[in-house]
Amino acid sequence: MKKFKKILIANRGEIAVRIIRTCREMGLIPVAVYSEVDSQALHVRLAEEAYPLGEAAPAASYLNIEKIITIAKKCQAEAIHPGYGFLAENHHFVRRCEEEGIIFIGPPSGPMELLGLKTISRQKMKEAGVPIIPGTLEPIKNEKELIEQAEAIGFPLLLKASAGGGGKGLRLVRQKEELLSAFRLAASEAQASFGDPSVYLEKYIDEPHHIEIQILVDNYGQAVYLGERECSMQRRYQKILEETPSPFIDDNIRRRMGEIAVAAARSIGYRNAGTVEFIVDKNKNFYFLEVNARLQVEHPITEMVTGIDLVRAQIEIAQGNPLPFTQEQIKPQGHAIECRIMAEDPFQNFLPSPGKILYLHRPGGPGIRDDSGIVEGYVVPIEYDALLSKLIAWGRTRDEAILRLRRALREYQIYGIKTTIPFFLRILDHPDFLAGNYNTHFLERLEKEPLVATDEDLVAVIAAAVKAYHDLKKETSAVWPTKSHPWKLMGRIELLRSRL
Amino acid sequence: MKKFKKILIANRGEIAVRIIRTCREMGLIPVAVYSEVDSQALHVRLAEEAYPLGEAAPAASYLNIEKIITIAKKCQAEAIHPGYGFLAENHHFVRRCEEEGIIFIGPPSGPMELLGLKTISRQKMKEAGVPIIPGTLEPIKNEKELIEQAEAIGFPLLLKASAGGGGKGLRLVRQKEELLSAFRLAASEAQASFGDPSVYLEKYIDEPHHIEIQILVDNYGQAVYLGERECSMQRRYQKILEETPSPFIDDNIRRRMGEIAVAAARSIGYRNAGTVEFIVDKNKNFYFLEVNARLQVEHPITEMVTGIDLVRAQIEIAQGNPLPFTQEQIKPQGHAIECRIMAEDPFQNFLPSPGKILYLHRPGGPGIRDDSGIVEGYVVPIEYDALLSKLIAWGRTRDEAILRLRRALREYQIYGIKTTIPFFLRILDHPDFLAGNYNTHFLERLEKEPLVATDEDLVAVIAAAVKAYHDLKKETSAVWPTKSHPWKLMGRIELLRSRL
Amino acid sequence: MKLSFWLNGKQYNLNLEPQVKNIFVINYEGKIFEVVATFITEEEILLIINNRVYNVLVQSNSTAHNVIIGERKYQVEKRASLASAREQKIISKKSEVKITMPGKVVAVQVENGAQVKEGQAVLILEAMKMQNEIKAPRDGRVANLKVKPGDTVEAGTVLFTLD
Amino acid sequence: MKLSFWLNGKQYNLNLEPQVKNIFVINYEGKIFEVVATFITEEEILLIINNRVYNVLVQSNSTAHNVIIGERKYQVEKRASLASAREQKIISKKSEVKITMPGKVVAVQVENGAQVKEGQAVLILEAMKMQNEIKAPRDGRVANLKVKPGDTVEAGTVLFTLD
Repeated sequence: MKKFKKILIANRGEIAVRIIRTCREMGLIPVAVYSEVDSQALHVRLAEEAYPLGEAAPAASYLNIEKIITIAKKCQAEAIHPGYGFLAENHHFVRRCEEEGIIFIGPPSGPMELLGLKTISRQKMKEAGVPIIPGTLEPIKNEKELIEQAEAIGFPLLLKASAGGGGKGLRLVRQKEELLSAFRLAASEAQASFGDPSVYLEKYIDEPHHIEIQILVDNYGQAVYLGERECSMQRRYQKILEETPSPFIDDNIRRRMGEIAVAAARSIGYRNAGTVEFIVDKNKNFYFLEVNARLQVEHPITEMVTGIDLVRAQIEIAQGNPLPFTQEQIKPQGHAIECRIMAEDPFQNFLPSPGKILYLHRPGGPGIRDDSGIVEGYVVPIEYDALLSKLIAWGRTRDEAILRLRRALREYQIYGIKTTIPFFLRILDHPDFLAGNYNTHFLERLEKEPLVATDEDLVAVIAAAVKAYHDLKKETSAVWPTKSHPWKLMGRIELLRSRL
Repeated sequence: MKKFKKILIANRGEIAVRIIRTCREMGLIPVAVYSEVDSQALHVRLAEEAYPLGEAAPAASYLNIEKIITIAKKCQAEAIHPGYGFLAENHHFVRRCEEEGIIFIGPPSGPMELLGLKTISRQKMKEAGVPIIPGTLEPIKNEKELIEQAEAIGFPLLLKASAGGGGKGLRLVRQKEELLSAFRLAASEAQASFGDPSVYLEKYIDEPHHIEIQILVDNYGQAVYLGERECSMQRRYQKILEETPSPFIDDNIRRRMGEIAVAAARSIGYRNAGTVEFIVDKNKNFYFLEVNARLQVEHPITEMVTGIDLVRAQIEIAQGNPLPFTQEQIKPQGHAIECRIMAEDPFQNFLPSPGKILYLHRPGGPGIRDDSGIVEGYVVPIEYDALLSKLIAWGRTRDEAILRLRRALREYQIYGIKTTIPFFLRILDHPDFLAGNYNTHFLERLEKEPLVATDEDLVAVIAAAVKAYHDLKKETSAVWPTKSHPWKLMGRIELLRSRL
Repeated sequence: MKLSFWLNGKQYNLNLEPQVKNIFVINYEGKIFEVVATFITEEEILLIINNRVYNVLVQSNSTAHNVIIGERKYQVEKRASLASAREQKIISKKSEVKITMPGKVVAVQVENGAQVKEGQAVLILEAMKMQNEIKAPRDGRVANLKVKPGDTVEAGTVLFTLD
Repeated sequence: MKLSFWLNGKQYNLNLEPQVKNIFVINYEGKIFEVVATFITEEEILLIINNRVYNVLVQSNSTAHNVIIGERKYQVEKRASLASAREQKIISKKSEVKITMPGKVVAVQVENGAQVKEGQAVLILEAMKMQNEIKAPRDGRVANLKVKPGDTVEAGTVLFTLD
């Protein structure tokens, strides 16, 4: 069994900070890498060593495999933690680490490559007895086959790219008439995004829930599941809020999903932490969707209810330690919810809002965990994703967790850029969310609902009045320095007054 | 059963923030009060309503009973939460609330008054079968009695004021020769501090541990204990770091202390949350010390291991709700440690360090809870105590909690004033602390130990060099604006160089 | 100081009198509001209005103060004209479409001179790894469309106008 | 730029060359250190020295830079004279005792002209609800003691001198 001394974290933002924290707690030396726009970032401040990657563009920095391998060798890191995104699921990178004798903290390159190929992993899962969404197991060969298969599956159905995910090459087809044109569009989008035009068909599940199971597998074939995460709160196919346990499923389904998730991972020789994603229909039938072969953004909610540090578990598995707990010892307690605070303007159709953070005050107190990647004075760059911070609340009950999260969101002050905090306050006030009654369609409906009017109109007007006075005072004092005669200043104010 | 709508928080700083948070989570309207130096304080920002108390001096503001009662009536608060300190254990204030029909969130005035009188509460506890420290049960009447009693108890012994605590009127007497002069000093100090010269004698317990039990008692006589807190890490009789469970005692003693604490509270008709403090000698005999009839500064560590919100429990008890859990349902999990970060300079004999907070970055991540009362831009006032923030770490084991606390302390950045963070780093590195091997004498010994030398001398010199360059550049650019000729500037730099 | 604002079509006439330090007394229709205002930044204000606490964001431009309180945004307008114009849905014939964020042009969906409907995508801009459609704010004819795929645009750039 | 400092009696001669932006190259005894320095405030610096990260506090006065790294404080002195004086325990005959915090005088323990021993309490000051003894830094005779109980003193006030 190997004991690491130093770990390079090939990532940035909150997930780099997250991994650095566990390294510190394990007595390991965390090594940061940073692009030129990140030299003052929090993950650099908290690291023990920090190496520049050069210019900001991801391809030149956080996606630059050879640069990162070179730094790892130079600083003598025994292992690399990839976080999520960037190189986390890049099997070429995993293979390069394997070639250089650097331990990649994640699954081996074999299962990683397989999981990237959607039709092949569907086949493997079906062979392993894992329920998959009805549809084709091979890419569609031609338009004739397309029509036959589509009619066999029935409408509505989904066209999906065989070579990747993230909504690219994905098309919903509601009726036969749309099929051919959708197929051509999906294939060309798949070609553009992944260099491979293959698409396959899946039955469209209506009113679906997106529920995933966290698993851990050690190098000796021992595997456990750590409960589920309800991830149906999505906007443009992006998760924005997650909770555990899911308010939708019961203990029986929970256990079956857990056991199947473990079986799915075992069937392909999976190692380390991973997440098996399922689509659950309104009758609570569940179907394999994909495996996220890495630490998940929303992993903290599982940590909050189990007390288990998943990054530590990843590092220990990578060191060759056996799992230190059995399935029976994992007893989730209470309820946890995370919301992903983004640099986007919820009042302007969620336009990205990069820029300088002028003032930052993060919430605290009982049951609150803040996993943020920002500091005051930091300029949120335009080159990377908009995730600023994950705010996580734990409560003995779901209600307590929601109320905590709401009060903490109200405490959160990120000034200088726009954030999605106001949007989360809307979600947390919504009766359907409070009742635990939502699926992946919830947000598109919410966005169409008008905001209920309040009696705060006068407060807004008073705020505007105070601001107008403040701006006026600033303007006048900037025009005439204090030494000017008071009567001049008064005249100027009078002049300005008449303009208002 | 009453359901409150609005609660006035008669306090400031982190504890006011703490209580406001729970009010928000319970859907109650939190009302803040603030003195003129606190108008930008965090507790004001987070409250729903805020009322000014006037000038800063405690007697004029947070100790002004009639002003606070008037505000409570004006804003129609049904209840007042006193926090700790200020009016929290003032039985006159409790009585005024009772007279005005405002619910005081704490015990009734009767037990409150009794607990302030140390000799009387010792008598009551003895009657109830609670072990007390050997000594007198009545104030010493004259010098003849003093000598007789002292010889009966044996040296070393403690002289203590009957009317109060906090180290005032307290004298350690190691041998008979010191007795008379110590008695006179203690009596005059007690007179000056409490208006009552009475003192009594207690046997001095050597190498003592200070361990306390958290209890909750509802209005129907139901009472539970929520485990202990090890509070032996003290400096000048002030706790600075607490942990639970105590590394010193075992489950058997833990249970006996808990049962006795509940019996002690019941014997005097105690209500609401309270803490029974014990002195534990090196043979693990424990003796009643006093009851803190309020929420304790260090209550969060109990919350971290039990998952119970103690402020919520206090409010529910005050509303007349029965305790929602039984003794058997309280199952502490893991380990929690708190450190009290103070505005004091650990490199200058802990001199207070009030002033403006220029930059603030608080730690986050797994297992970390920050209960702070500060914001960036806030001027820490000289009028109140120096507690800035309580940083609390939870871990599955004591080791994990310590390592988390250490990494979080290293993340904490409070700039502009001095804090005790460096001192905590010393404690958390000390082998005796790591071994759980410390009592109330630990810190006085630690302060005498020299700091181990490191190889960071050159880092310090480089830091100085960079700072010197920075200051020089600032100075030169301030003297000559950018429009001056470069050669002039160079000349100036040359001039300055020779001065260095 | 007398101030007038318009919000949701209603006019508000206020009198604001600064007192000591950061305290104001505001009179609105005979009702008195005592306001303690602390500017955390130039746009974020801690307001205590008759002892009620609000954390508000106020972003001002030449025509309005945009006030965010909790999950709501209020457009407090400085002039009646625009407010009533908005009421009557009269928008000037020619309007510029500006972008408030910096970004990279990924695609241009229509050409200069094209007739577009309200809500129709004209451009796709990428920033922070997300693609964002820039839509026509009303029906009209696209003009002055000068950007092309691959261009980087600064916040405030006029992307096109609608005739 | 050539710089000299003294720390724990040892002299350090450095050459500091500023590069682009906030990057410096420091040469110490032929060893090269590449330093990236970000000033968070005027006193707190994020330093990356040959890829090692340090968060340091540097407070400078006329004679020294006091550097705090983690739990340790380093007094990096600007001049040899003082450093060696400190080494040799030679302190000027007459010395002022200043206070670095504001506070309220609670008690004065000795009178002007009194002979005191090093470490003996001369005054008690209260601030932040704590009483703090102000002790004589060396043996000497107390002079210029002008404060009395109840006085409020500002940071930097000379409380008394020792002859």
